[in-house]
Order: sequence, then structure tokens, then C-alpha cells
Amino acid sequence: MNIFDRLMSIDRRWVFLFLALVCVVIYASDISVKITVTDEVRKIYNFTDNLKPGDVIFVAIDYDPNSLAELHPMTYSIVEHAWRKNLKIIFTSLSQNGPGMADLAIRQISDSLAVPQEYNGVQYPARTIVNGEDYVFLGYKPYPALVIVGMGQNFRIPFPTDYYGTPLDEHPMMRGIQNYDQVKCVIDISGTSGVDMWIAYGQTRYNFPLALGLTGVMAADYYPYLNSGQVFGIMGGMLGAAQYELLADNPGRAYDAMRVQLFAHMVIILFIVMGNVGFLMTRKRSKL
Amino acid sequence: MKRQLPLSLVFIFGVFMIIQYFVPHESSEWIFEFLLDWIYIIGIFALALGIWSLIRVSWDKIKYRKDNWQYSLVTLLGLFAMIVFGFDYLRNFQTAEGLQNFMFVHFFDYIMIPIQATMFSLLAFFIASAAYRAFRARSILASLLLIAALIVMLRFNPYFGPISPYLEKTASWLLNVPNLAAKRAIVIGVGLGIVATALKVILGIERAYLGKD
Amino acid sequence: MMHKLLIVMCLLFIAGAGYVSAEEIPDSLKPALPSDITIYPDSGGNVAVIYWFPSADDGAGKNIVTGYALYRSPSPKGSFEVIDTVPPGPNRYIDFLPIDTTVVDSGAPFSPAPVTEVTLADKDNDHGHAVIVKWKTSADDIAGSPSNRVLAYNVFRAESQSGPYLMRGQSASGDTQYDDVGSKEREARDYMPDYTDYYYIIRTKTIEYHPGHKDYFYIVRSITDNPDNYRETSPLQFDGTIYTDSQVYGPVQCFGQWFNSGLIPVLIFVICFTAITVFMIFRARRGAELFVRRLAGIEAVDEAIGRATEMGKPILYVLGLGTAAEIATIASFTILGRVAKKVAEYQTGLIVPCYDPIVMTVAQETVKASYMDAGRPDSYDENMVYFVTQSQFAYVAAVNGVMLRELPATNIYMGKFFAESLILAETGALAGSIQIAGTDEIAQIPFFVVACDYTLIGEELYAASAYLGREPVLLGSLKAQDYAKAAVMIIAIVGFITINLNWDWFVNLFRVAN
Amino acid sequence: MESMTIGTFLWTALGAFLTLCIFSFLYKDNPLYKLAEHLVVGVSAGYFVIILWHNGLVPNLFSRLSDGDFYFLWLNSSKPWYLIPSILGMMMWTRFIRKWAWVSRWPMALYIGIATGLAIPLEMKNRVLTQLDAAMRPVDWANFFGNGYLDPISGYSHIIIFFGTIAALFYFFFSKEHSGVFKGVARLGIWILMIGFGASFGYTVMARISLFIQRIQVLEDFTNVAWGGSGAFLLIWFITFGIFVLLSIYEFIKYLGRPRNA
Repeated sequence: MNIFDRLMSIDRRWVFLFLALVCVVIYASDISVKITVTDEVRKIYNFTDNLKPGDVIFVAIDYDPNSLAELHPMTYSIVEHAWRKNLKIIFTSLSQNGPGMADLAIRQISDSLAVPQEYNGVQYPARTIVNGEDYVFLGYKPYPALVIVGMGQNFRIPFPTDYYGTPLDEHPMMRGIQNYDQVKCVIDISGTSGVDMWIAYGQTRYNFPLALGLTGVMAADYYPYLNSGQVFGIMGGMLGAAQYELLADNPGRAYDAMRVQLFAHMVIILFIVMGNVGFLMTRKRSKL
Repeated sequence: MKRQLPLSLVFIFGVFMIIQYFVPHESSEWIFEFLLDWIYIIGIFALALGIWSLIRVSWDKIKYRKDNWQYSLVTLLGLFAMIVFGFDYLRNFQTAEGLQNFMFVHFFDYIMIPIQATMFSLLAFFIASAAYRAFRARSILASLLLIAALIVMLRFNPYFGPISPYLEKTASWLLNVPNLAAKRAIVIGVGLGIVATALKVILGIERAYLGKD
Repeated sequence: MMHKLLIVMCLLFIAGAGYVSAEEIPDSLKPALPSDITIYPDSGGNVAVIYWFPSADDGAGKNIVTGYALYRSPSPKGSFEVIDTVPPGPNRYIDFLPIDTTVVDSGAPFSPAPVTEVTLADKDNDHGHAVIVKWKTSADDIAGSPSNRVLAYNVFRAESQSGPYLMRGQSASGDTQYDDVGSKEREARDYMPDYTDYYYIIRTKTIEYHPGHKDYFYIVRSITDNPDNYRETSPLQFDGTIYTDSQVYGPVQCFGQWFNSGLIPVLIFVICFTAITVFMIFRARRGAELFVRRLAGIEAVDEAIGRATEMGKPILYVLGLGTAAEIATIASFTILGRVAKKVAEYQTGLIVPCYDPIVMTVAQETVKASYMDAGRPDSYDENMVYFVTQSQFAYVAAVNGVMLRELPATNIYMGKFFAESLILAETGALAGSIQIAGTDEIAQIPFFVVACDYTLIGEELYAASAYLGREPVLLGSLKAQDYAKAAVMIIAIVGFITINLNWDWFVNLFRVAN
Repeated sequence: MESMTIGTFLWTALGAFLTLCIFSFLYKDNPLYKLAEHLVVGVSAGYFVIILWHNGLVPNLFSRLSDGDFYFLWLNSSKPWYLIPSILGMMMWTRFIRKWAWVSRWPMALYIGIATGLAIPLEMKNRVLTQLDAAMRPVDWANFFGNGYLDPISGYSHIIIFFGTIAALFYFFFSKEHSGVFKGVARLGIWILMIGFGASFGYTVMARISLFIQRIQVLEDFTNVAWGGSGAFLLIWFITFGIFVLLSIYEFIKYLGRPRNA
């Protein structure tokens, strides 16, 4: 039973034990791990990073609680990054049971801004986020296609008042903001086919820069829009969120989960390679 | 009577359902919904047979002290406990109060969900052992399977994935071209297989399900 | 001894936990809100029309709603003053807006060109209750440019020329069609009876206001006889923007069609397929020699079953998670019949844990028939085929237990399988049994191919029963299935060639509407 | 961690205990796994009886017949035709009596007849015609070479998809021996199938691992609550995990003491 035969026929229970140990140990420890970043995520980060303080971006939190696990890390990392750069954000939530969740997420992110933080070597002071100056939450209206087209002419048409009922003109931030032309980019984070509405009724008609945050399963279908230029960046699933968190030097839940995934994945690939090395060597030996 | 009538029943209802598919009119839709209700209600009544079989098999194990009989006791206790809680301690059968019964809800949340979620999570281990055991370059076919799986796995690996754009492009090509061709061929093949088998049943050629007397 | 200790401890655990804490849920008495409230301007914007459907507690349920109170205010946060209270039941209230007539009309205000060439038609190939409205967009609609002043089109429908026009829906600027679909249920809200006249008006909406007009906000409150027991809606916006109505179009009637012409290709395929099958079965009955090539996959399955029965250890047959209505499960019954016949001949054990009660009943019939064919009706034991449970992973847990305790010689998985396919296959491999699998669930085939010794891919599952049976009639239907596949391949090739020479008449023959 | 009542904590401990029972199956079949397995089989079977009664039978059958009364066997109810499925359902129960068991074939024949009749046109349209229509699409000659390396939406990929489908279909063809040129086509067909299966297997690996991570998180929350809680919490936590520690020590000793033939 030389080394290769042993390699080839490890008892599967060792495989289970090793995989379980790796996952638990990595989960418990907080070793930082290098996740290489793809350029479709880097483009989104660079775009928001190069904006000047006071610029306005549009974040559409168009998903509902059941795809929250994969998409919340994206929302949290983008919005925190934007607010740290003193950008102003207009939020909407065009999915039926999304507004409550979106409202809660906005408040949680603004609380996390109250603590001074240091990202990528730059010290950011604590900030209190004020509704009306730093963000406006427009809330939900049915007929997403109509809402997107309406906002193309004027945000006040589909949303005369924001989610909390105050008319838009009472918000200092909204002075001079008519429609997408005054907004630097739109970032649509969605788990449903609502994305197609943003592409068909929004980007193709008013061609503002559009970036997408999608669940892992959907991401593959929207890569063609990346090559055709309709979309300038895509974050796909937990991997995309972890890459953005890494770029923003703000490791959160996605990055945590990615660490364990990475090592567990390595273990599986390692076992495949070992099995094959053992197999090829024994086959070569038996052929001699 | 015992075989002729069931066969003719299958034929009549089978042909009717085929014709009904092409008639969008409201009345055919109403009959279609009504027949689906039949299937649903027959299915519920049949559950009694299933529960009876579960009880009988467990009871046989307990009575004849077959090995692991004590666990059949746990099965029966679990079954009757849920039924008692589900009818709100057998107090009312009409309204669905039982579904909010404290013990019923807690049994569901703290017994069924953890066990089912953990059984599902065993897949993480079994994928690893299956990959280790079966991904051997035994033959050309096996090595094709191995290479394709490795490329796609590396693509979604957080570290190796984005190393070179070629890996990402190859993986998405594999997923969108050969995978699509294979899927399309199998779907067409399965479609024809389903129609052929269904036709055999309706024409009475396939009688295995009726058994013999 | 260990078992008893565990069971007692576990039961104490549950009883203790249950006894300790329990709490009640309070019940809310407030009346339900009216539903589907729609507000839109009329007669040039001087009037607001509000209509709604009665609240769930109006005339039914708790039946405590005694009416609806309407409040209006120029701004959502402003003070709302009562306009009127309205008796219960469906309502269409006209509210005369306080138009500020002091503002002088500074020149003719901009009013958009109305929509033209409106065509109305019953939706074809449906069960009725639907009308397709098409129109040519208004001259002022420059879809896609931010300076476009036309925002949307509202579709209004009435049952008489002058009758009350209710808003049916809206579509964005640039769109030219709206499908007005109603419900076929008589007691439903938007019940749209067939064979009745309908008249339509298409309204072009803009974003500017007549001088003196502006938006208002309404609150509708369900009130009861006790003044502080009510529930009110959040402020609903009424947009008083300028609009122009098209002329009245109609009448149009909708009705259901008796034949869905869009499905003709399906009908042709089904008829041809049946014809081929019947023809091949007659040829087979008359003894024609039907050639079917050796199918390595299926024959390997047959040998494996044979070898397993000789080893004396029981065979585990899993019919999958499909119900008896799934064709994959029906095909699996036939294979079960063949396996049971062999098992009866060799007197080895057979274990068939079932997921669905009807599948269990049919499987019992099939196994009993096979035992009779093998001439051993007495050795058929009712408990061989038994019901486990109808929840996916509890079933898998039980089957895994059987695999490791009975250590069957062969595990056969035939039928519909989902995520649990790999758990079963890997546990079987753990138990060291030969594994044979066959499913038409495309997502699970890779797992079976990787983890099992023999796998029937997709349609091989359906061919297996006919191929192993070798009866002429079954072979006939197998040949028919094969010829149909040949026909599909030829059509695909011809279609591919013609479409690339852009003659799309051939491909359109096979295009199915909905 | 918000403070948790002892009762809820007991229930969480039960959930964690059963989770570990199922994980113990990975080592080998043991009494704890048998306990969890039989418990969940019984509980889930009972659960389905209740669900099908409250959400299935009551709304679909009893409420429809409720306006008739028992003495007229509900014939005077507003929808008497709902008696037919219930009679058919009861005919299924004849299986309890061996002599009358053949009566149950009628409802079964009805059940299978309706299902198969429904399947023929539906599957012909959904599977065969839809895929046939998707296969017959014009090649995008303009973008034939796509953007350089392996572009899935390029012209040549579309051709590969089409001929791959035909080859894979031919692999399943029964009436023609795989000889001569057909051998090549069939071989190409099985290659395409194998690459497709490999790709879709690789695609699901990542998703499965996160399932296991969720279970670790549940156990971690359980531990945090235990350590944060009072003595009783800690005791229950030790019992839950203690059983498995003892079991694994016991197994490890048995493993060391095993005969040296392995």
C-alpha cells in the first residue's frame, strides 16, 4: 500500500472530518484572506470613489426580505462608502414588501456612520446622517415601468412626497434635482426580473450610468449587458459583495462567509487533485 | 369489471384531458379545475392509507421486538403527538386553531426545521466525498467531466476565480454552450419519452400500475 | 440499554420545555380598510372622482362598518378637513375641487394632442374576459427625452356610451397597447362579463398644471357607530395635471374561443405521434421484426439487478419524490415490476420505502402482480412496500437509515429526484452497495452520473421499461418514440438551414403562440 | 443576545441536539441518528396529516359541502358534485379490506388517467416544441467571432450549440447502430453531455457549502446564548455537547483498539 494507493483510497470520513474542521476553524478565527477582485466590481467602486462630496447617486433597493442574505451586504457596503465620501443618496424600493426592510437598513447604516472609521488609510470622522440632507427615501409605488419613466421626467411625478410623507421640495438636498440628469449614476440592487425594467425603461431611454447588484444565480444572465455597455458594473452574489467590501476596506458579513467558502473550496479541490494524482500514478505503475 | 372498467376510465379521462387542453373556453377551464380538485382530494384521502401503513409497519416492529424496535416507538409517539397538538389537544377539528397551537409550532420550529436543514447541509460533505471519489480521469468521458467541473469550480473560487479573465470566460462559455446543448437534447428526449409513456398508459398498453388479480 | 436512556431523556426534554412557557396573541377589532381606491380628475380637472370597493367588514365578516368618511388637504402633512361621509357599499364619489378662479388664464394653457386611431379587439385564443386596446401615441409624446411633456396614458372603460368611465389601468409614455383583462369569477371585483358592450376612452396625461389647479391628498376612513373605532388610509395623491381625453371608442365585446388556434403545431405533433405509435404497435402485433440497437446503459442495469438478486442480500428500490401523476414515476412502476419479478424468482428481500401514499398503493399492486407472475404469491409480504413520510429530508433520513442498517446489495433510484439525489447516492456508496439510478430531472443527472455505478440519462428511463420488457407492443411504442425523435432532428436541421437563408416561413410553422 | 426564557432556550437546545445527531451520521449510523431519524419521520408524518386536514380537506371539501346537512348525506348542499371526489377518495380506503381491494383501482385509474392525459399536450409543447423553436434561430453572422476569446453569444457558439444538440439527440437514438460516421456523431454527443454535466456539477459546489456554514452559525448562536445565560443554561449546553464528546471519545477508543488488519 504505497503512498499513491493510500492517496487514492482515503476513507471518506477523513474527508468529512477535515472539511468540517477547516470550516469551523476558519469561521472561528478571523484570518484575513485575499479575495481577488474582478473588474466589473472594481468599476463600481472606482466610480463612487471618484465622485466629489455633494454629488448625488441613486440607489434602488429593489429586493424583498427573502433575498436579503445575499443582497444586504452589497447595500450596506455601497451606502456606507458613499456616505463616508459625503455623497448624497436617493433611495427607492420598487418591490412590494421591500420598503419596510429598506427603511430599517437605511437607519442601521446611518447609525454605523456615527463612529469614526479608518478605511484604506484615510481617517473618516463620525457623521450624523440627516434625512433630507444626506439622503431621501422615496419609498414604493406600483407599476415599476411607469415609476422609472416618470422619474426620467421628474422625481416629483411618481413621488410627490417621500416615504415618510414630506413633500420633496421641503428637502434641501432635492433643490435643483429634476430627474436622472442631475444624478451621477443609478445602482439597482435587485433579486427579481425588475432589473429588466431599469434596463429597458430607464437606461435605454435616459442612458444614465447603470450598475447592478444581483443574486449569484441571476448574475450570469446579465453579463451580456456588461459587454454591450448598457451596464458599467455588476456585483454577483455573495462573491461580488465580498469583493466590494474588500475594496472599501470594510470587511462585513459577505467577506466573512467568503473566507470559509474559500478554504472549504480549496479542501475540495485539494482532494480531487490528490485522488487523481494517486490514480494516475497507480495506473502508470500497473501499466509498466 | 376489475380490469376493463379502470382501463376504459383511464382512456376516457385521458383523451378528454388532451382535448380540453386545446379548448381555452371558460367551460373547459371550469371542468379542468374541477378535475384537478378531484386529484387533490383523492390524494388527501390516500394519505390515510399511508399513515396506516406507517403505523402498521412500526407496530409490527414493536410487537415482534425486531431490532431497533424502540425507535419505532419514537416514531409513533411523534406522529400521535403532532396529531393531538395539530387539533389543538383534540379540542376542535373545524377551525385551524391547531396550526397556532404552541406545541405544534414549537415541534415544527425546533424538531422538523433543524433536522431537515442539517440533512440538507450534509450535501456540503457529500459533494466533497463524491468529487474526491468519482472525479478520476479513468476514461476520456470521465476526464471531460472532471475538467469541466474543475474549470467552473475554479471560476467561482474567490481566490482563483478572478485571477485571469480567461478562466471566467471559459467557465461562462462552458456553462452557456455545451451545457445548453446537453440540456436542450435531454429536454427534447425526455419530452418525447413522457408523451410516449403517457400514450402507452392511455392506450392501455402499459398496465403494470393496475397490478393483477 | 443505551437506546432506552436516550429516548426517556429526549421525551423529558420536550415535555419540560413545552410546560414552561406559553402566551396568547391579542385580536384587533378595528374595521378593515376599503380596497382598490382609485382617484382621478374629470371634466377638465375641476372635479376629483374617487371610487373604491367596500371594506372586508362592510356587509360581511364583522359587519360593523357603517360608512366611509372622506378628508382632503392640499398637502400630505397639512390639516385634513372633512368633505363628506358616504353610506356603506361600493361607491363613486364626485368631489368638486375648490378651484382658485382668481388666477387669470395667462394665454391658452398647453393641452397635449389626444391619442388617435384607437383599435379595440377581443383577445384571441383565451377564455374571454379580455380586450386588447391599441392606439397611436399622442403627437406631443417624445418618448425617452427628458423634455417630453407627456407622462402616461390612462385607459378608461364604461359599459354605456355616456356611462361612468372607470380607470382600468395606465401605461408609460411611448407604449401603444394595453391588455384590459377582467376576471371570470362572477363575485370577483373586476368581473368582466363576456358578450357585453364596452366603450373606451384613452387619456393622455402630462406633468403641467392648469393655473389654479394643484395636487390634493385624500384620506378615506372606514367608520363604525363607535366614533373612535375607525381605520384610515395613508394620504392618497390626486394629481390634478392637465390631460386630454380621446373620443369615445367602442362598442367592443369579449368572448372565449372554442379552439386555441395558437396551439395548432402542438395538435399536429400530438396527432402524428399517436399515429406513428398506433401504426408501429400494429406492425409489432403482426410480428414484424423491429430492430433496436443494443443499449449498453439499460442492459448493464439489467445485469446488475440479476447479480444483486443472486447475492441474497435485499434490494432497495426508491421510486423518488414524484407523485403518481408524474410520468417518470409511472415509468418507474414498470421497472419495479421487472425487478420484483426477479426478486420473487430468487427469493431475496425487496425494500420499497415510499414518499407518496398513492405511489405506495400502486407499488404494492405492481409488486404483488410480479410475485404472482413468478408463481410465488404466498411469499409476497405487505410490509415490503411501505409509506415513510411526505417531507423530503425526513424521507431521506429514513432511507439513509435503511441503507446503513439493511446493507442492501443494490440501491435502485428510478423516478423524480431533487436536491437529495446526492445524499442518497453517497450514503449508498458509503454502505458499499451497487447503485443504479435513472431520472428525467436534468439538474440531478450530473450527481447520479458522478456518484452511481449505472445511470439512465433522461429518456433512457422511459426506454428502459419498453426495452427490458421486449414485448412486441412495448417495442412498437419505443420505435415510435425513436422515429418521432428522428423527425424532430430533421425538422431542426431543415429549420436551421432555412432560417439562416432567412426564409422564416418554415420556422413559423412550428412557432407556438402562448 | 437579548435575554431568553429558559423554555425557549430548552427548545433551542433541543434543536442543536438534533442537529448534532444528524451530523453524527457522517461518522456512522448510531443510536442518536436513529433517534433523530425516527422522531422526524413521525413528527413530519403527523405534521402533514394536520396540514392536509386544515389547509386541504376543510377548505376544499368541508366548507363547500358545509351548507348541506348530515342527514341528507350533504346532497342538499349548494355544491353536491363535490361528493364525487369524496366518494372516490373513500373508495381508495377499500385497500384496507383485502377482498375489496380491487375497488381502489377505479380512483387510481382516474388519478393516472387525468395526469397522463394532461401531460401529453403540455409536455409536447413545453419541452419538445419550445426547445425546437429555441434551436432554430438564425446565426449572428455579423458577430461570428464574438469579442475574441470564447464568447458565448457569438455566431460560432450558436453553431456549436445547434450541432451539439443534434449530436446529443443522436446519442439517444435507438434505431441506428452507432457505426461508421454515426459513431463519430454519437461520440461527440456523449462528450457534449459529459462536459455539460461537469459544468453544472461545478456550478452547485459553492452553494452547498453555505448550507453547512448556516448550521455552524446556528450552533454558534446557541453557544453564545448559553455562555451569556445563567448556570442552568450552561448546564444544558454542557449536556447537549457533552453527549457527543463522550460518544466520540468512546468511538475513538474503539477505533484505537480495533484489530490491526486494516
